[in-house]
Amino acid sequence: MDAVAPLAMFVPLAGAAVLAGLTGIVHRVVADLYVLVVTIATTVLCAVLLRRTTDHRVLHWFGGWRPAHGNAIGVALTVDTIGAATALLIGVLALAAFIFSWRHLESGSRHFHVLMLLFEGGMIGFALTGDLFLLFVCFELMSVAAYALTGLKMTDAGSMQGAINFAVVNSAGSFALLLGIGLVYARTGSLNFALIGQTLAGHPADGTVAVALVLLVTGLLTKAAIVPFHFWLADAHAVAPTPACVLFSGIMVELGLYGTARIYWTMFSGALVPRQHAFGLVLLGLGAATIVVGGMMCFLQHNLKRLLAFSTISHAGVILVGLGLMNHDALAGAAVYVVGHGLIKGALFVMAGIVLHRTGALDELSLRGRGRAKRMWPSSALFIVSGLALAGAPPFALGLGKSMIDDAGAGYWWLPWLLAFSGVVTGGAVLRASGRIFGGWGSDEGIRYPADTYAELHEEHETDAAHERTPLVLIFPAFALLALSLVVGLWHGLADHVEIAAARFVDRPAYAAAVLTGHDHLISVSTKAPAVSATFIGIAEAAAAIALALVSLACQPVTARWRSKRVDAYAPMAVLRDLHSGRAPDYVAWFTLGLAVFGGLTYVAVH
Amino acid sequence: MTAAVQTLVMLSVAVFATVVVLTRDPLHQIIALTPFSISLILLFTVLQAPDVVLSAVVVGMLAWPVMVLLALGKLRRNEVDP
Amino acid sequence: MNARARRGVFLVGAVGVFGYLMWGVAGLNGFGHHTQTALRYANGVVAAASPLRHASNAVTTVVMDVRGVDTAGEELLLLAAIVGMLMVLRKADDEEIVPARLEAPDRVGTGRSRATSVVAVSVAAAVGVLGLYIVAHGQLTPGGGFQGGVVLAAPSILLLIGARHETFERFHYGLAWEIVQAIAVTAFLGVGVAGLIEGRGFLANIVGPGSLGTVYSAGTIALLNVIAGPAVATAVVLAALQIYHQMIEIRRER
Amino acid sequence: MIDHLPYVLAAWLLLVGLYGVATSRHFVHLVVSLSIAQASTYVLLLEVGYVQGGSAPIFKDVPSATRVVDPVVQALVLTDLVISVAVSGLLLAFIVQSHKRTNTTDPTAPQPLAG
Repeated sequence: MDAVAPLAMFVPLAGAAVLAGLTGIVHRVVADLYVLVVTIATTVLCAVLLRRTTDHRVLHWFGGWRPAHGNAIGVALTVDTIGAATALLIGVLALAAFIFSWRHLESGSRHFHVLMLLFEGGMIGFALTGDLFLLFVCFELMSVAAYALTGLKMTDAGSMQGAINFAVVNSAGSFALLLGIGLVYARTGSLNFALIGQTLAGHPADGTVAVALVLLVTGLLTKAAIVPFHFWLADAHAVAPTPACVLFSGIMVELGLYGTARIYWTMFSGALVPRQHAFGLVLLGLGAATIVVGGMMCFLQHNLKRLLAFSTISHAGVILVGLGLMNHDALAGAAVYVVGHGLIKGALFVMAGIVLHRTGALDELSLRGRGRAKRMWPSSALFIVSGLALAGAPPFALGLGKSMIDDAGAGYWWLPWLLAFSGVVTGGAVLRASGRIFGGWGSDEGIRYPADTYAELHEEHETDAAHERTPLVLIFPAFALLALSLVVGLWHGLADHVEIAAARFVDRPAYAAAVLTGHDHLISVSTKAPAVSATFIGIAEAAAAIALALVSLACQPVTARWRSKRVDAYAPMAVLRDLHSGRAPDYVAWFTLGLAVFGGLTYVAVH
Repeated sequence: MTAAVQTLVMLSVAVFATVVVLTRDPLHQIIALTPFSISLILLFTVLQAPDVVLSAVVVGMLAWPVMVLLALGKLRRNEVDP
Repeated sequence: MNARARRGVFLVGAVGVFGYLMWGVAGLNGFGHHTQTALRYANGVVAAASPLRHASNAVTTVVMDVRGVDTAGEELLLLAAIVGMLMVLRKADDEEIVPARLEAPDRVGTGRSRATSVVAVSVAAAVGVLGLYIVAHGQLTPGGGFQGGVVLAAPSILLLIGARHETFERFHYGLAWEIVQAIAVTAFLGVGVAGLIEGRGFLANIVGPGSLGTVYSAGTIALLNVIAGPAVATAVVLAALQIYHQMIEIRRER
Repeated sequence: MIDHLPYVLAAWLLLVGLYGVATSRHFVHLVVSLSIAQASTYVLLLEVGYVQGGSAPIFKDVPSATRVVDPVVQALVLTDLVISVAVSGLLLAFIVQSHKRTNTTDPTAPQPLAG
């Protein structure tokens, strides 16, 4: 029996349990070294696991409860290439976050490391599980650790608000998830993905199956911050400690989408075959709404972390579009996109943390020119490169993933435009902020909401004060993540590998056979080379993002003038911003409406 | 007979849950929570789940109210003694 | 959104969700009725519980053996929540700790007679023994580590909150509770790793099944119950005491 | 159809609980309402595992051939109960600290992060 998979999950978790007892006794330096060793060990285990999945799916039956007589009562870890790669991404981002946190956090660090390890282990378990209820337990484990991490700065009203909103909305999502599990269990008498998929396949989806699918996916899309379940994300990201944000935006949100793809392709794809396209359209619609809302809100923000948070929402929409296309080519694109986005977004949050470390503020407007005055040249260069990469500039991995989704969705003329919108607007927002902070361009006036000015008032709690130099351990993680994104993007033949992995991911009968009978059958598919035009599209998007940033820097006063006219051009955006009210009851009302709409659309799609 | 008892208990769970939610004052709400917890425990009993009953008793009637009451106490002290 | 708009949005959504859920449950078997498929997991567990594991309580067999990894996750989740609560409720830089005995001098050495204390301690001890009983018999009767753990925690909380403040301070400050919790959770995972070393899988039941119906039956099920008991008890004690400490002793610096 | 009425209870608990959250004017009320919504999950799971005429899944005095209710869902509910307490405890801690800085327990009060 292969021990690597459970170890990859339980090394960080056991590390956290041991550290919880040691943390009050040992010195901070010892604790840091210990955490570093545990994190590196975890990353290595994930890498070994990835290596092993190249020729078979790695299985582990907890307690040795293997399936017998066509019945699987045991709990399984079922690891394929995409699952192992996700776990490895978690490990890499966690490593970067830990290195960054050495110098960054002062207060509350005793508990911080324990929570980060629990968070990491919960996420890895989520990526590796082949069991529906273990998925739920890992979902909750990573949620509880994440709520606590968000509330690290407990003296700050904003932190508490962010943590409360995060916990309330995600709890509502977890109820949906568990109700869905109840329906699936009632129908199939199983909690194993493969066995459920085998039982559901062949019968057209009826009400129970459709409702179970919607409830499960709603729970996961809440974690993935898909409109209208997305409200918690910006509040939580704006206040969470920067190292936690690297993991939140870099991978936690994407895990919701990973889970959606996993449960769909292992459990429901057999039952939805004739209706697959229609259900895909529902997901495409949700993804499109998320891209637009996230992108617009991103561009309207002045708080750096909140700006990045909304950018994550927009990009989550792109990934959901990749899933909604319902074929393995698009899924491969989405997988590459997740890696590309996770690395870039991790780097960007690290950069925001550096700005905070140096200046004690995060508000773009009040920071105008401060980056130049402080001579933060390396940071400014990294910021601009990250902004371009976020827009989809080649040869970074995010642009590669985007072109793969574009190719796979060739049937929809509007798809490239939608994806380009996400990249141009979020990349443009990052470039605009860099221009203002590091170049001193633009004006320092703008339309301000409480969230914009929030940073100035409270953020100084995270670090001691404004510092004069950027320590190497702070900038190194950003540099490493960006470099890694470049390496992945330049990796010759990566697209082929991922397409094969994705084709195996969606191969439900082979998955079921591997789990239930132990006979693995890995298909290989012919892959096609990405179109040459992809490079030009990426360059065009990056150029558009630069143009958008420059125009918005130059035209700031114009926006103010628009407002004074009789027709208020800002009004629609003001409505959008007012909807993000920061109040948990509002968010739960939207959650309920969203669940009803998603359910109604699926009803139409399945009928 | 079984069906009648089950129906009665389920109805009481629904009613008491609604009462808890509609009781807006937190302290009154904690009091309203007791009949809800009891009816929920009865429901678990008639659904033949003794392990869940035991858990629900220790959680619903012990751990949970203690935590909520202590938190309410702290909120009150915050107000008295800012 | 104002209250009316919010209520409107919610109610529209709620009507939709209700209708949708009804569509979902309409396809289920009637309450209390099942297809053989739906019952196969239960039948598999029942077939395994008593003959294979010598555990008469099938639920505990699921919690601590067949799906033991869920319980490992649950102990870790509890750890995360407690660490989070300790962190969030810690003393802030602009707050001070006013030891409870200074805060409420009238409670120090109240005229509580020795007899009262003896009664209190004996009642607490009785509840504690009940908790131990529930922990130890989890594989036989309803109960187990979690339920027994909370019962175990109750007397500690009551004694500490009711006791003289000196006693409260002596037992609350310091890391003993946290260390015990960490040891218990680590031990739980340690049992899991032992199964891996045996080559039978994480959390495999590596101890012999014992004889059905005795305290020593069911192998690691009993062992894991005994480990989970203190893990849960310390978690509950830490949660309650930290809120109490926050309530009584922490206040804004003047 | 009458056989399906018990499932309505789960839907009702979920929606009543969420209604309480959506209309709440006090954070503690919000947390309590959230726990009511969570009760829907216990109820649904136990209902789908109930077997007409089945006894509790404990074989102390009964031969193991008797009809019993599903032990698996009961195990799932046990885990779910722990999760509920853990999340509530954490939420209460946030609420206590939030109240110190904002002097309000009203979730609909203006929030520092809005827009």
